[in-house]
Amino acid sequence: MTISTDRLKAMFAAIAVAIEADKDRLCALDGVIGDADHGIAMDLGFAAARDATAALGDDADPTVVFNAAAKAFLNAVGASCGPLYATAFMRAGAAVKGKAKLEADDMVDAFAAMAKGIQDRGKAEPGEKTMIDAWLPAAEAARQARAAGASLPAALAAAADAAEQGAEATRNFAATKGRAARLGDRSLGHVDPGAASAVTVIRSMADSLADA
Amino acid sequence: MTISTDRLKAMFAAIAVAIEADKDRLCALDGVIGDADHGIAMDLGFAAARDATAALGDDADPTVVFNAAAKAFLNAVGASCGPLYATAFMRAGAAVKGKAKLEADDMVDAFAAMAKGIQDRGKAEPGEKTMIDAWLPAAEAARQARAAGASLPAALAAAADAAEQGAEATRNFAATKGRAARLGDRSLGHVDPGAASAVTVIRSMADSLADA
Amino acid sequence: MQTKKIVNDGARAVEEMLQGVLAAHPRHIRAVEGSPRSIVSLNGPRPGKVGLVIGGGSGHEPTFLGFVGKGLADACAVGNVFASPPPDPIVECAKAVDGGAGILFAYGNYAGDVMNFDMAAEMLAMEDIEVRTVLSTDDVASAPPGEREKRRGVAGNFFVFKAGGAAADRMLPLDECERILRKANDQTYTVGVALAPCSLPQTRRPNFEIGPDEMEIGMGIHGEPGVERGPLRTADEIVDDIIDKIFAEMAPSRGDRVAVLVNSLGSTPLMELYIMNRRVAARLADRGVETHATWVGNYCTSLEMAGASITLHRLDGELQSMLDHPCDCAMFRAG
Amino acid sequence: MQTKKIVNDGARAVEEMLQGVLAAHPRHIRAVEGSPRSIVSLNGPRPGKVGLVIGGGSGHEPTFLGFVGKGLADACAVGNVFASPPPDPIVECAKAVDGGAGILFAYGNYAGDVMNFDMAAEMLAMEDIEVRTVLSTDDVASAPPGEREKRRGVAGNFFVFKAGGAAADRMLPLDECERILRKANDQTYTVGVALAPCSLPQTRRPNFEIGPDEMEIGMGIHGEPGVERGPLRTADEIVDDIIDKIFAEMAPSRGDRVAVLVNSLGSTPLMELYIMNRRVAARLADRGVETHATWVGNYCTSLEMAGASITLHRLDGELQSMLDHPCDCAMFRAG
Ligand SMILES: Nc1ncnc2c1ncn2[C@@H]1O[C@H](COP(=O)(O)OP(=O)(O)O)[C@@H](O)[C@H]1O
Ligand SMILES: Nc1ncnc2c1ncn2[C@@H]1O[C@H](COP(=O)(O)OP(=O)(O)O)[C@@H](O)[C@H]1O
Ligand SMILES: [Mg+2]
Ligand SMILES: [Mg+2]
Ligand SMILES: [Mg+2]
Ligand SMILES: [Mg+2]
Repeated sequence: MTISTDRLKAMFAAIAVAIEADKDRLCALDGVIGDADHGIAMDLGFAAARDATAALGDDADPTVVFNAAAKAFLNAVGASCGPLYATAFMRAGAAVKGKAKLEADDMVDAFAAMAKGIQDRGKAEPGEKTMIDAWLPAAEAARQARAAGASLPAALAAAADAAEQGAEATRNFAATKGRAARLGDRSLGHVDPGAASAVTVIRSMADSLADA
Repeated sequence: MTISTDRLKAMFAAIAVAIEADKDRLCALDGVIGDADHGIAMDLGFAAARDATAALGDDADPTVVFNAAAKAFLNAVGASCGPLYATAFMRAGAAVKGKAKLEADDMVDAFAAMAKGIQDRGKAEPGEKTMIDAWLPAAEAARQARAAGASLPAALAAAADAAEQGAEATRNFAATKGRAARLGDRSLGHVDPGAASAVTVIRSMADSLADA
Repeated sequence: MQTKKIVNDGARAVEEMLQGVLAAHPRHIRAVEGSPRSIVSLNGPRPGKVGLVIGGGSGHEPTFLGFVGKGLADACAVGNVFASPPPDPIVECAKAVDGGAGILFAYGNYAGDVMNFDMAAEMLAMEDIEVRTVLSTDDVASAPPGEREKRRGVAGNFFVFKAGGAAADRMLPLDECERILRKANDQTYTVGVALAPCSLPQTRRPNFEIGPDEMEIGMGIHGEPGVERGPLRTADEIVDDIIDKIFAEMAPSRGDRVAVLVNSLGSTPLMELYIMNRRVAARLADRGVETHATWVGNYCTSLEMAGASITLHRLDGELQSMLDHPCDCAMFRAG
Repeated sequence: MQTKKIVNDGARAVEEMLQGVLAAHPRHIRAVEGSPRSIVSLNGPRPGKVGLVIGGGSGHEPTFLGFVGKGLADACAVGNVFASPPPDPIVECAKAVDGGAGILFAYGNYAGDVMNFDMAAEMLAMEDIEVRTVLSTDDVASAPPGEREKRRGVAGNFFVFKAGGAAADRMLPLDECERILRKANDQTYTVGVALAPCSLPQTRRPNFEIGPDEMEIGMGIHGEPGVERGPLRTADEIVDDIIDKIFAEMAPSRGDRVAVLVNSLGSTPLMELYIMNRRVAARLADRGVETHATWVGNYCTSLEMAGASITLHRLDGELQSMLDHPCDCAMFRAG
């Protein structure tokens, strides 16, 4: 089954619902090692992405959908996650440029481009306790599963599982750089909020495309 | 028994001890209808009066003692109770001017002068929920008791009892003027802090002079 | 449990604060020699000028001492926390700034302040220094309209002192200064709300109780009870309630001009004050009232109390020119 | 239970605040047409002048938008509470104040701000507007001395922006402005302590937990954890700890000159700040360091967080002249 513009819009709507439900937990996680606003930012961003994509006409192709999501997310949010997710969506759009609908491989490519976009924008390395620790393993898991012949739903489910493990692993990282650097051991034991929200995003993408 | 300068100094010391012990309660009472500082002000004031009178030489007569207390209290406190008690002590000093020691009648006169001084300075009428509601009945009770032949200790004990009743009665006054005027019925049921502290002052005066 | 404060010894908080104030503002103010609670402007007082002496309890900073400076108050007598200064430092202030044209006392209407300033005025009279007194009485909630003279002075002090300071700085005679101060006070209306208590540095205990969802309308700047207590409402509802109370009395006409002060009682942040000001501006515009100037921030606080007050100050040409007159104080500059 | 705030809809708090700000300060600032989050100085920008654009999350008022005005920042991009503004309003700020001499971005060093301002710079480069960026990194507690470039920008922004604004107002070229800003940042050291949390208007829940007797040293202005948590100490002990940390790095010599900022994070009142300043002044005097100027108050807040920070800014002749250069902003005036 191919993914139409409608499916993509529905996917953004599904992420928005999942993130809204997760908002308080994400703020609480961010309260421990950051500034307690991550749930708010993600909620604002995905609500804006949902509204902007929902407003698109039927003639919008997937690239247009991703770009609309990028722009809306960015302008609604700013913060750290704004440029990161905006870049993710723009890269996804660029990865599938010219296609009217997405096949399974296109979607996996788009997914990989998202992870790559987040890394390019934020320049974080794995192990620095950021959303990268969820997104990179997720993209890799999707690619491997697909290479091993998995369906798109199975590949995305594998991605979500990998994201979950990656996010969980951020507990063990003592932040050594940037914002939480001086925290030292006090940052141990806490999941990175951006990694936690990445799991929610990826899981809801997988669920939304589970019958694709 | 006549009251020497030493007895007067001891009386100020006794008031300071009693007020210090009462400080928190007075702040709490003031917190309900005022600004929560009455215990602090009274404590500061009587500690200063004690220190200033204690520092006086043996040649100081009662008027000098009262004046020293007045000045010290006033400069340590300001607030409402500063001018009120300072005026009380100055008037007490004036009432016994020229005497080296105080007889029972002198002390009752001084006591009445204190009440009068407070009223002159503050211009409060009975029933306005101020320390006047304790001081006026106290002065009147001392005068009547003395006129009926009571000893100074008995007269001061009667004054303290009257002050207590007067203070208690302030519960029933809805403040109709000034600071608490708009409180209306909400001021009902609460004892005025200045009336409450007057009871402590007068009771400790009576106790301190109980064997005089 | 005690509340948290950055202090050393609560009993010495005012002394230590004053030392920190003098260290921070050596180009604006000094203490009178031998009278550390008498703070005097370095640049304001001069021969032939009326001396404006303000004062009151501590804990309201920048009121009162922050308003000492050229074009505003010449001196400030500093009391203990929430307590009027005694007469002595008031007298020292007056003597230090006496330019031979008389002294004007201006302060908020509280029993304690009245008694202490009156005693100081009596002492000065004995030294042939003429003193006039103007009490600020802007707190609409503290007494009914018919008894304006019984009202407390709160954040509106700002406009009253500002007018008096300008008049004195223009070398107007004592009568004129007094008249202008009284007029400024007559045209000043404040209502405040409190959300959470402060605590005195000496006790470090909340100075009143208030429920987790409650607010108090009309509470005084020392935590004195207000007119009513009710559930916490939205910013617009709070502003509407305040503005309704003020309009009911001030009865502004279309074309009237006002200055606005949206004041934090301490811990209410600028974000909330500006959200309030949005509604204030809307209400004034609706009523056809022109806003000449607006101040928003911590002007008359109650230590760290949560809450805010709104003051409207109606201007005629004279009051406007007093308001626009420049001043340069330790903690405030304008014009 | 939610914390108490005077707001309408938490999600609209920044919009409504901005409306209130614009209503209060119509002689100082305006919003760019069609870009309400881009606040521009009415009097600063002019042809041939470098445009200084600052910005960051809301909730730190008067930082950032209060520092827009003649002699200081030309424009400010306003983010959500504790969130960098997106690139669009930053771009609009730059375009609105572009005088043909280039644009300087100055803001605190946070991942989110860096990404958004960098995207904006890329977008402006495409329109041939030259942009330089200086990050403020004054928060001593946020990274070790060897990694100064990783530190957060906190209250010391004040001195960094002030220097840059003065340089630009004097019509210095972009290179010079950038150099002076960097120098100002290099000479700025801040350490803060937090006693009680703030809460975001959207959640109205305390944004961190702290025990009733605890304080946190080095906490960030968004409640990011600091270097250590310990029992609340006296004002002098707190100041000593902060000054020791700053001196250890700044290593001031006898005869050095500094400017001082004692800043409230929100609800800590002036009384406590001045008590702190008393000790700051004593420590500087002990060390033989001359204090050129002192600011005390709410300059870089964290909504209603309780706590304070101390910033020392070391001056040479050039930085002193930048600091003394007059400025006239919506929420700040000097010189
Ligand atoms: N450079 C970066 N690269 C990848 N992720 C990052 C980077 N910086 C921050 N993040 C992610 O952003 C999350 C915080 O996002 P958010 O709370 O929305 O923004 P802010 O930190 O601006 O408040 C962090 O938990 C982390 O996962
Ligand atoms: N005019 C007055 N006459 C008599 N007593 C007064 C007057 N005004 C105030 N008081 C007394 O002073 C008390 C408050 O004193 P205190 O708390 O020390 O001063 P302040 O009101 O300045 O905080 C009141 O409870 C009342 O009894
Ligand atoms: Mg965050
Ligand atoms: Mg009191
Ligand atoms: Mg008092
Ligand atoms: Mg943030």
